[in-house]
Amino acid sequence: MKREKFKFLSKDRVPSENSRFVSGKGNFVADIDRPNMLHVAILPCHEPAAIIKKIDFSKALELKGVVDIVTGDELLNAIKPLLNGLDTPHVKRYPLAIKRVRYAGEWVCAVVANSRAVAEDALEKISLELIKQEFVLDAEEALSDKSPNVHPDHGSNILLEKKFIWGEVEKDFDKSDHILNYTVKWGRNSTVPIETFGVVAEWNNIESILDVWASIQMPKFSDHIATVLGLKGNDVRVHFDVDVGGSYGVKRGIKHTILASYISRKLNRPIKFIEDRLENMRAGDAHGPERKFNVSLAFDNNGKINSMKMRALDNAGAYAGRAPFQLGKPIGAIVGPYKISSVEYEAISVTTNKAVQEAVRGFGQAPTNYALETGVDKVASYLKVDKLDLRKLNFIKASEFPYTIPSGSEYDSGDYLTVLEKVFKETNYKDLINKRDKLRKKGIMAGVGIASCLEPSGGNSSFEPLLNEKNKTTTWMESCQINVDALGDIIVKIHTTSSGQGHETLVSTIVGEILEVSPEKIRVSRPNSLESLPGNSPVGSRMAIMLGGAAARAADKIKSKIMEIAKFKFGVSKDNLIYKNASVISNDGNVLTWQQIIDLCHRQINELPSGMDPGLASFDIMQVPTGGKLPKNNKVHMYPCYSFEFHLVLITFDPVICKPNILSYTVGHDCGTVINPSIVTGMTYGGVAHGIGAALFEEFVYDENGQLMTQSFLDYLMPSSNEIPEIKIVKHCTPSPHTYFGQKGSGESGYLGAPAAISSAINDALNPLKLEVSSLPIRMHFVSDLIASHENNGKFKK
Amino acid sequence: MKPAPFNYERPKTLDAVCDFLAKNSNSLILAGGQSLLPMLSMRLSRPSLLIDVAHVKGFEEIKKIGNTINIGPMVRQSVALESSVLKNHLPLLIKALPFVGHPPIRVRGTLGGSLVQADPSGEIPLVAVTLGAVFHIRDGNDNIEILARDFFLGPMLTAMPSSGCLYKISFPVSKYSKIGCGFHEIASRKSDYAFASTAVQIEQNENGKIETISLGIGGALDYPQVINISGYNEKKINLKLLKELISEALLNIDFVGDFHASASYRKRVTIKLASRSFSDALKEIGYI
Amino acid sequence: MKIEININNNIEIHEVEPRVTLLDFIRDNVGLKGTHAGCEHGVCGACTVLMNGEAVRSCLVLAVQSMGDKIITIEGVNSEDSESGLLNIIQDAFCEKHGLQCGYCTSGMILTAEALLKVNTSPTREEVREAISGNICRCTGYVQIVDSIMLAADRLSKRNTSPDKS
Amino acid sequence: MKVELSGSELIEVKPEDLWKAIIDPEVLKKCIPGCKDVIAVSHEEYSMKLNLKVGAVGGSFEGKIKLSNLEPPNKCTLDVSGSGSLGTGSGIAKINISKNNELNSIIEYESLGEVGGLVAGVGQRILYGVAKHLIKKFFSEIKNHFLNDK
Repeated sequence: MKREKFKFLSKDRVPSENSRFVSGKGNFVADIDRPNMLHVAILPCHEPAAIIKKIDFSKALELKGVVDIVTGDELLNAIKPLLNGLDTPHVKRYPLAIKRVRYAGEWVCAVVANSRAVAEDALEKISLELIKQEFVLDAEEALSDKSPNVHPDHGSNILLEKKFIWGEVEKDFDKSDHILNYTVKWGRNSTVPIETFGVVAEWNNIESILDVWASIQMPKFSDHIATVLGLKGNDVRVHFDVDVGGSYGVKRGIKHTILASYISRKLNRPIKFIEDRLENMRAGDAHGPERKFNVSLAFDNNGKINSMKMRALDNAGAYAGRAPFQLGKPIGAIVGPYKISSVEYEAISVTTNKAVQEAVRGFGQAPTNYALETGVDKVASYLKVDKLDLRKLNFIKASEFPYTIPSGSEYDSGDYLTVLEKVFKETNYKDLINKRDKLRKKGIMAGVGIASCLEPSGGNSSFEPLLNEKNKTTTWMESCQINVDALGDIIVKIHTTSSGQGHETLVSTIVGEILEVSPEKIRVSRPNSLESLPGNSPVGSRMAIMLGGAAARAADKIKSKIMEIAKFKFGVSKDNLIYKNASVISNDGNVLTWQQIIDLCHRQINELPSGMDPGLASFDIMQVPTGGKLPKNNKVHMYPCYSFEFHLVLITFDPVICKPNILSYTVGHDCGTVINPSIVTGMTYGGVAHGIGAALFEEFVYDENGQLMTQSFLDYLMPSSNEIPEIKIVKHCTPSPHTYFGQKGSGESGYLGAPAAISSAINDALNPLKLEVSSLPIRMHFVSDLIASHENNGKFKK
Repeated sequence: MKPAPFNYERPKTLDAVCDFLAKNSNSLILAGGQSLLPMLSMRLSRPSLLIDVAHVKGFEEIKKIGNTINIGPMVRQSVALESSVLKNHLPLLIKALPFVGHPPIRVRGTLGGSLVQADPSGEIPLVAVTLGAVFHIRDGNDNIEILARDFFLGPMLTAMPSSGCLYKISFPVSKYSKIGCGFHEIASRKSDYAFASTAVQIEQNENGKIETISLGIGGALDYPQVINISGYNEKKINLKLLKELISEALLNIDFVGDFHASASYRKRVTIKLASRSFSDALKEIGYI
Repeated sequence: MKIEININNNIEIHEVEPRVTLLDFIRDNVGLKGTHAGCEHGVCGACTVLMNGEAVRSCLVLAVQSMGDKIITIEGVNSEDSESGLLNIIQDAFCEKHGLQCGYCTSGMILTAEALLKVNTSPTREEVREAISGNICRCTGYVQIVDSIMLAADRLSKRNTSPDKS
Repeated sequence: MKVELSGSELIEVKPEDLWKAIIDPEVLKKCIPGCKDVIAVSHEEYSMKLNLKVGAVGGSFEGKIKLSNLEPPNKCTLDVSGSGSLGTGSGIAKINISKNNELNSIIEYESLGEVGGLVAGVGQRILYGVAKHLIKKFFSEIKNHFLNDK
């Protein structure tokens, strides 16, 4: 389809979800009350490592309103361990700690009571007898033989250690004029949605069915529940009509759901478990990557980067979670937007006595982008060339797509230089540099930051077989169903929850576009998992491509049927028919209206071609475009589409106070054809804000004793409206050849480049002092102390 | 995150408040609750009785009597911010109040609550210390007066008797013709707990002579303190000199550090912010 | 304790423990689920309601404290101020400018905007940012929220200056 | 969270008397802020109940004090550990009592404490200041104890 012909697509249309949220009518999991429902609160253990000798909850059980108390020992005999996707049979994880605790805050037992308040009263009456154990917090230390093993049966702290060599790395290093080594660290931060995770589980023992309402963003959720609880797949009914209060990856909640479901089955009563903020921060699925990169770049005098060696060491926390795979996805864009001919990549994931990491927006891509972009800045600084020019030199050119990178992924399309040109029309780079220099003359620290990076999109799971050879998965489908009812009204069914990405608007716009029916007239329904076709949820920036693609293909099937009917009715060939405004017009002037089509399909089977089924319905189960292959020679084609973003920032700060002031923020964004501009724009603003948080404020801080210092919003600081500037977004569209409308993903946009851009700007500001910061978040006092300890300090003090 | 159980009373007189305090050794006064409620919800605070003083007669009054401004403990921060009496006579307080929490916090938060809470980064305690406020406390049948600078002992620690109730805060009104003031603070995000805050008030007589200089610092220490700046009388006052004097005065003060902000950072920033506050104050009296 | 609170112009009489926050009272006793719990310690602003016309955090107020106060929640926000009977001008503006994504902070944002626009009919973008700075949104980066409130302010002032227009 | 504190206090009493006091459960009960009970389990081990209150913050703790490296009346090491509704706490304090003159002793302490759980996770900002204050209070109570004795 050509873009200019779009009726509804790419138009500024009000997302259909909005009205229920502005009127307080969202259906969040905490809003769901079931008759006879009980509530759960969790007892954490505050030791980073200990053997549980005894849990005495006799006094807690005596409390009025307390119904049951569940411990790990009970679960051990009743359920299977949670699945982790790796081949690490001795790293077992259950919803509650079994025999030992492995991080401060780990759940030890669950109190079930008539109200959450009473459950919390009971927590205070439980006593734990513990034998403290040695613990390890730092990832490098965890690698050492001398460190205690978080899982003694596993035999080491290594969950994953894999080295990939793609191309002639050593040769390219040898032939290069220069080699630069550096280390950067990405602090343990996350997306921290304002809604904590919550679940309501209700076992019906008459029908043997488990109903689950949960604020999830997780693939294969019901399969996981059934497997762990030993149920049949069709015993689990996950309700997708729950509104999720933000996720950006972290709303996995499998341990919460297994726990609540187990208790519900045991007591035969509905169980509600809504994490409070303390539970969420300590041990909910709240934490994201904590990563150290050692990188070597080999480059020539002219700035051409030839090769890269990257060692990424990730502190996964106490259990496998999704952390190891977050080292895998970045392989699909390991060289960013640059032509780097060979890469050595060593991915190491280790267990430590910290909370478990879960999936976070970008699934590891943002830290990798930060590591790579910091290096590009360093090369420019080393060669004393402009960092923008260096990027331009190394960019893959528009004419070179499709472009296969050393790790085997093929970039679909892009036009990076044009995006840059458009950005500079909005915010001129040279002007920004001049402005910076003027500010510096006034004694203000000022820096221009840039970052250019890719958003791999269309969510595939190819990193799983790449990192675990036992995993042979090559499909990661999404599906959609359409039914046109007897009144001619359209119902589209999608099979996933939504956490703000506007899936209902997405599919109604696309189905409306193809059937030429106003999207406002289309109702989108999110049935439960038993009424759904297979899907993999909105992970990996995939819904525009995959759900949008499935919706388009299902709508095409409706249209094809209509054309078949018209062909039969008018007795002409398809070439003589045009579908227009939900009617079919033949070239000799006959018109088959929508109402007539509906009558034929629903009431007059005798008028349909023989053998054609009545009704007007379709479904589509779509495979990821370009997917379907297993890795070969340690190479894999990861995701189908690659969105591009370019960030340009000017930051100033006082040399003593060092509070960053973002004076200018412009993002160029190319995610192909945009389905709904206000949704995409909003997600990009949000992603930038989220990236600013990661760069400057947000971190789950552990002290040397393994205690989490940031258990509340008093210490885990997320940017407010005062910290986020007026961001300018410049749009460009390079359609993807692999998708229905040329769309690419945009759910991770902004977040993937903002941390690198902010760091780049602060380092540019520090550059005249020959100082640099190489870990996130960049706290004010760190920069100030750095400047103060610098010998040139005096001349900058005002 | 639900509070542990407690009882609740809302007395209408100070006597009744004191009665409840005397009868229940584990009671707490609820004066707005913007700091107390989170502590209750996290179960950091576990009173058996909460005495809500929102309805005590006179507790919401702001009155100027002679050379004193008397403020009731239940005066809401948002009300104080709009008070013409305070705007005219306590401009430093007016400059500090916008830094207290966010607008919805100030709607409920009170001056008395903030003072007794004694958060080390509290803006209102800092102003009280800087301006020499006096706290009037009833303990049983005794009326006690405590000078602000003697009241604060440590983070959230005060000289408040365990059964005492703050019923009035009095601020002296300047007897000089002109006052200039400045308030600056820095936090990670605006409205977070301050890493450092500084309050300055300068009084000038009708002849243009500077009579008093008061500097208070908060956020960077365990409790707000007045910093004695001496040695300015002999010379003409200028910012450079003041900065030197501040640095000197801060030499032996123990600054607090944590992962948000190091002690050395807090110290440097305190000096910088104090200079800014002085600059504002001196500009206001037309001195610079 | 038996308490009476005026919520959205209805007198709600319920038996509650003193420890119940206004937030939990609204959600659990009254059954209005549009007010959301985000942090329950007064930082995120998701639970914002109007109390006597001013924005307050319902997690920082006990239900027993609110006896005698007039509370408006998101469900009651359009009762006085809606032309269509469905959404008021601010709610409409949030829809139109897409000042939300997941919708979780939205009730609090709208009530904060209500309180702002009552006292400042033509705020600058900076004033809007300051007013909503106590409401954390993780989705939007605030830009479209500020756009929404600016649009609402514009429409409200136009409506107020031309009473004939209906 | 680690809390490191050290200092010294001049107490107007002979080292022998000071020594007796600081290992006397009754004196400890009186002088440890918020202490409700100290029971000697053995010569070198006490169990302790605290009801600590810092401003509006308060909670109950149960814990143990172990004495080691005893060199009466000069040296000992206190090993304190406990847990309660606010979290966990433990610490080691090395105590050194020396004679200042015939009537006065100097008590020096070097302590390293660890605070964990809720109070560390939401109150790290003020922990150090509070700990300092509590130690100060302990010694002022010890001083009061001897004053009252006189």
